Amino acid sequence: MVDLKVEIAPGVILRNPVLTASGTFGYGREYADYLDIAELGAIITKGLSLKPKTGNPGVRIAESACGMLNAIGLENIGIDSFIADELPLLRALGTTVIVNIFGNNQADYAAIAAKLDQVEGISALEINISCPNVKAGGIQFGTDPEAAANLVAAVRQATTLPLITKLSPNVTDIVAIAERVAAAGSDALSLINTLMGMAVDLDKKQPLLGNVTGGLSGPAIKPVALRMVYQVAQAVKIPVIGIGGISTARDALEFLLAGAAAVEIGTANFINPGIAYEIVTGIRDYLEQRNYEKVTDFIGSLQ
Amino acid sequence: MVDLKVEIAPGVILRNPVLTASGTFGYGREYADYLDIAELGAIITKGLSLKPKTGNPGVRIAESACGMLNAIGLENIGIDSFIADELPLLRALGTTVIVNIFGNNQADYAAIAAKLDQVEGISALEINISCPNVKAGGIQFGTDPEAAANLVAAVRQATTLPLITKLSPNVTDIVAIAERVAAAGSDALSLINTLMGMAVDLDKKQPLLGNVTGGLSGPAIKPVALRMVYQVAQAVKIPVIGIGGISTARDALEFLLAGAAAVEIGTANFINPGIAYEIVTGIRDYLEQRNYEKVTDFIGSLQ
Amino acid sequence: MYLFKTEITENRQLSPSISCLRIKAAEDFCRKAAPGKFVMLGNDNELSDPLLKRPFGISNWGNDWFEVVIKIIGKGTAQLARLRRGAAVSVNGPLGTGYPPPTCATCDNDNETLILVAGGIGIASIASCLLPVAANRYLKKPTVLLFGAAVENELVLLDEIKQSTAGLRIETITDDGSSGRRGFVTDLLKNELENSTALTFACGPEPMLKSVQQVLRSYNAQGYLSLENRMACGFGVCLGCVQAIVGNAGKGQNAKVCTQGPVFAADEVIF
Amino acid sequence: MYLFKTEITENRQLSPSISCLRIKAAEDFCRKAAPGKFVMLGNDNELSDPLLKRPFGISNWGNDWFEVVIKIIGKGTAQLARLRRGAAVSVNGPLGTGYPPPTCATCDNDNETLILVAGGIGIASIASCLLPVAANRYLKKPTVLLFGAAVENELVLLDEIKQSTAGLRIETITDDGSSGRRGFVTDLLKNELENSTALTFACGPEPMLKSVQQVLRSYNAQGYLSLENRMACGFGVCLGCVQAIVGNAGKGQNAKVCTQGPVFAADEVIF
Ligand SMILES: Cc1cc2nc3c(=O)[nH]c(=O)nc-3n(C[C@H](O)[C@H](O)[C@H](O)COP(=O)(O)OP(=O)(O)OC[C@H]3O[C@@H](n4cnc5c(N)ncnc54)[C@H](O)[C@@H]3O)c2cc1C
Ligand SMILES: Cc1cc2nc3c(=O)[nH]c(=O)nc-3n(C[C@H](O)[C@H](O)[C@H](O)COP(=O)(O)OP(=O)(O)OC[C@H]3O[C@@H](n4cnc5c(N)ncnc54)[C@H](O)[C@@H]3O)c2cc1C
Ligand SMILES: Cc1cc2nc3c(=O)[nH]c(=O)nc-3n(C[C@H](O)[C@H](O)[C@H](O)COP(=O)(O)O)c2cc1C
Ligand SMILES: Cc1cc2nc3c(=O)[nH]c(=O)nc-3n(C[C@H](O)[C@H](O)[C@H](O)COP(=O)(O)O)c2cc1C
Ligand code: FES
Ligand code: FES
Repeated sequence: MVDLKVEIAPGVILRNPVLTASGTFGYGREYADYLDIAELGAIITKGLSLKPKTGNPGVRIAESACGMLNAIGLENIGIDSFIADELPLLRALGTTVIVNIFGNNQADYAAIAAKLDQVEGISALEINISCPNVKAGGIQFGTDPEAAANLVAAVRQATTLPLITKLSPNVTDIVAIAERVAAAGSDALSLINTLMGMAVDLDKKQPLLGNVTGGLSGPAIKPVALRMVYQVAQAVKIPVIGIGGISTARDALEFLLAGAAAVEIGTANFINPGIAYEIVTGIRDYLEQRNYEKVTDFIGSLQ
Repeated sequence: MVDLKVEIAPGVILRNPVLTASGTFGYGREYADYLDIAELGAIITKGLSLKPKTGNPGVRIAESACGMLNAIGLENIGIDSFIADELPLLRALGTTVIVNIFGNNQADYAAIAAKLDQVEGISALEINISCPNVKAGGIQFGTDPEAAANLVAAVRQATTLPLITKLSPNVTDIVAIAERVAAAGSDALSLINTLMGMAVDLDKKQPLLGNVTGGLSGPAIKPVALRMVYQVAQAVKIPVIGIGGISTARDALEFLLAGAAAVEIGTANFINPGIAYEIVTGIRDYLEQRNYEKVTDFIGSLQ
Repeated sequence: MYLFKTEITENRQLSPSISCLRIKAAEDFCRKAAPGKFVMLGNDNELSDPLLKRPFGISNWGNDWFEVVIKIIGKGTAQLARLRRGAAVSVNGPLGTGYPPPTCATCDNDNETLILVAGGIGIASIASCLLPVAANRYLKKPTVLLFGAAVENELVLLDEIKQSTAGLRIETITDDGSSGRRGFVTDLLKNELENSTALTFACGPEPMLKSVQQVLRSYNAQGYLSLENRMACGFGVCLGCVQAIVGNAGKGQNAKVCTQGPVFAADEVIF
Repeated sequence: MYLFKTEITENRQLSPSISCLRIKAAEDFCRKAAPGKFVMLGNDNELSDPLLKRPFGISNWGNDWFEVVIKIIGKGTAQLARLRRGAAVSVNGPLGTGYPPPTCATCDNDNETLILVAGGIGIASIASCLLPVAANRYLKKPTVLLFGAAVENELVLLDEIKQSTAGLRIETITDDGSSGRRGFVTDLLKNELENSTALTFACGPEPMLKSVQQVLRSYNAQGYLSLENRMACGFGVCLGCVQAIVGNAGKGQNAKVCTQGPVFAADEVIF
């Protein structure tokens, strides 16, 4: 039996390297009725903010070739309601929980992180620094190495929880941002968030999405994600979690091979809510057939 | 009959807004036997350099979901051979010819531009500033607004030909680069070039492409391209040519709607070498059904 | 919800652009089917284009099968409608909250009329109150089907409906007058509401549902609307499908059409 | 080259993973077919996954049809091999430069033996020298087919070949000894070259072609290799398929496998 355990941040050991990506698995409750969500490496919650958020009006999703655009606008129930109404169930189920957080400014981020520091049952925070609508002095945190590093340092101050910083792919040099964020105290990195895209309704002569632009996810973005994960994994010493278009065990194995310590499954959950389990099984079978004792021997073994 | 004529740079009037993208239509000769290439808006040659180039070794293409990666490495016959051996045929056929150029440094670019200034039968130059292997002081021209602007200014000095600068999408802020390049004297912009991606051969545990990374093109990138074209078209006053995943007349119309003065068809040529003609017809039919007199009334009419 | 791979056992073409697929399913699935519920349906060829599954109402079902009625709109429906007997499909379902059962508080007045309003392919959802044996309990009320479509050949399923529900009154109307009256289905609805107190279920394109809502308001009549928002997941995790509805204390709030709907009380929906 | 949409008229499964598709084509197309030429073949459902057409040898053809023999490797071949009679496909072709005609300078010695070497699905290309009526002119020479495969059931097309070309000597070999001898097809090639001067045509996976090249060199024998580089366009514009070959003055240079090949003189290829 292959040992699938991975350590994705100091002390955060997961039973396997397959996580579900923020915004694509709700708060876990939706799946709990018919899948044993404790069998996953971890679940990452929908992005949470200090106060509840209603998100964007209008059409929120559009399909594109092998991909989809979303402009949900980070609708969420707010951190208090999460702690009161959702977390107890997740804890009861024995799931490893990583909370994805975002804010309107540095103080918001720090406040959520501080609040969660007091809460039992959370294994790590994933800091979403790539929210398209959230800016620091006109610049998105996620696209400016300086702003990103400052933000991470502030969150680092506010909590003792392990920190995973989630990077935006909409940048010239993701390695530069990764390095700065690592230096600022992030325990791990996850990438990529969505690529910024757009769809139009030709016959109506209007942008299709209420928010005009949206985030592109799904198999279409896999080559970009794999490239960035490979580049970043070579540049930093902290664990890197791969995200982007992963839909099969082979996709996941490609990211592990390229240096990802674990992977997150996003859009693929929508099409097949059981996919994360199938990917765990597929990884196990693949490594077993090749006589690996543990997945960590496979990780980063690209020649 | 709808008037499909567009002006993509001062004095460069094309019979219709459908061009073939550099690197996906050879030097035109390959099609001349069985298609009337003079019916296209223009053909853009494979990227040409001062000296012939053999390109990258190893596997050069990989397929991805709704896309492909290429790592051709800008193999080309060199500008002299193009002028002597290819251009005469194109001229004889009456095709509008735009020459795509690149160099190892600013002087190379200027030298090619100067050389082509003396040659009859060329309507414009498209400057590829996004060659992944070509750097100015360690930074790619295409990803640094300053370097891009300097390069364009140097080429502007070297030739009287209309200049189209072709932008890279692998940047944080494509609008900033577009604005600088326009200010430096580019007559038009074309975008996007390929997104940088990667593929791995899982079973061999190696990068699939000889060059490790490659450029992602095809329908997968269309939402990113459309977003960038829309943003740039709103920001600059010069014409913008849309490129990226265009495979149908509806795709092309979406780019025109979003503000593109014309479109280039790339990867789709590989699958259906007759696609550019079908797209011209499709655009004409669509506009005719909606009683447009000229395509320029449709361009940029997104609400 | 169940997730399963299964196969098409029959594909009946109802009009040039509308097909009815019969799909094999487990008894558990069929027991959970109910009028107004839906499935997310995808082909099963492991390719990623189209990427997402598509939502379709469960129009009819038996012990070990269900049927969807698909109108070809774009690439997803074109591909599904082309599938033949034996072709593999993937199903998530049954999903959503359907029409209120005839026993519910607002519906248990057996004297009032039940008005079923279908616009175009909205008949696929409305049919789920008529075709399935399991749905016949609705018909304790006097029931009328008002069915509007653009052209005659989109007035599909009428033979099946007549056969399954004897005594049902049916009124049709087309935009071009090619069958029944010429006009909109809401014209028919107004007539009905003039004559009786009634409970209305409606499914169709958004502009139609909007005007159904207005008509119901003006007659102070109760009704339910089945919405068709774009969906990525169908089971409440993506938040792609949300619809503004009247929430607590009359304030607007987001509802997930895929889990809280697709059927909502007409009064609740904020268009 | 022609570009056309057409349909499958027959799909014969030759082994669990190999199918032969017969495809309708115009006479013009068939007249331009020749041994070693190929087509780019795609399904015709207007979806973009898989994106590119796939290259396949034209194994056989008649007046108004041609056949491809497809081994399932990944998603493209899986999809094509599944297509049934009547399914629509898109074709670009005939493409490339095939085996040298029997009348060419290096091939017109009717006394030398013609050795056809097929490795695995390489038989699809080699068959184009044997199956088509139009190709029979090759067989003025004494001809032998050496066919190696991993396991017995991949030794496909042998019945058809025997029927079409009476008197052909056939030797088979499998990696696992499940049919014919156990070993590699190059072992058979060495035997043949010991006994006669010969012209060799070979098609198969790159490692096999490499060792065919070495064997030919060591016997100072002439031959041609059909390569299988990855292709995006198939007609010389993408430069994706290039292969290093010996150019002018012995210097290496790039050749486009899709137009200058897929068949190259064995001496020329720089692996
Ligand atoms: C709860 C529900 C029940 C439905 N029941 C039926 C039914 O029984 N029969 C039927 O024919 N249709 C039904 N529809 C509509 C059907 O889902 C769409 O026509 C279909 O998704 C269009 O897909 P496409 O690929 O052909 O179109 P495309 O335009 O190519 O699709 C692009 C994207 O937009 C979405 N989309 C496009 N049109 C619609 C629409 N009208 N509603 C929702 N999403 C859309 C698609 O799902 C896809 O994600 C239902 C929709 C919902 C939400
Ligand atoms: C000139 C030529 C003639 C050929 N003739 C035949 C034939 O007659 N019968 C047959 O079964 N196969 C033939 N092949 C190989 C066949 O094209 C590949 O097996 C097929 O492209 C694999 O596609 P896939 O989607 O199943 O595999 P995937 O691995 O999913 O394909 C991914 C990408 O890699 C390319 N690719 C993968 N394997 C190969 C390969 N071996 N050669 C070239 N490209 C590859 C695909 O075209 C695609 O672009 C030929 C190849 C060439 C170049
Ligand atoms: C509908 C949707 C909602 C998302 N919401 C969030 C979010 O709240 N926070 C976040 O960090 N990422 C969010 N993401 C991004 C995903 O977590 C993931 O990074 C991205 O989708 C790429 O992975 P994929 O291609 O596997 O989907 C969302 C993605 C989708 C499709
Ligand atoms: C095989 C290949 C070769 C290319 N070569 C060039 C080139 O030489 N110069 C250039 O500016 N762009 C080159 N491109 C980029 C295309 O011109 C185009 O910008 C890109 O492919 C996006 O468009 P598409 O999605 O329609 O293919 C090449 C693209 C491909 C696929
Ligand atoms: S469709 Fe995903 S939440 Fe409703
Ligand atoms: S396959 Fe495109 S040049 Fe050969």
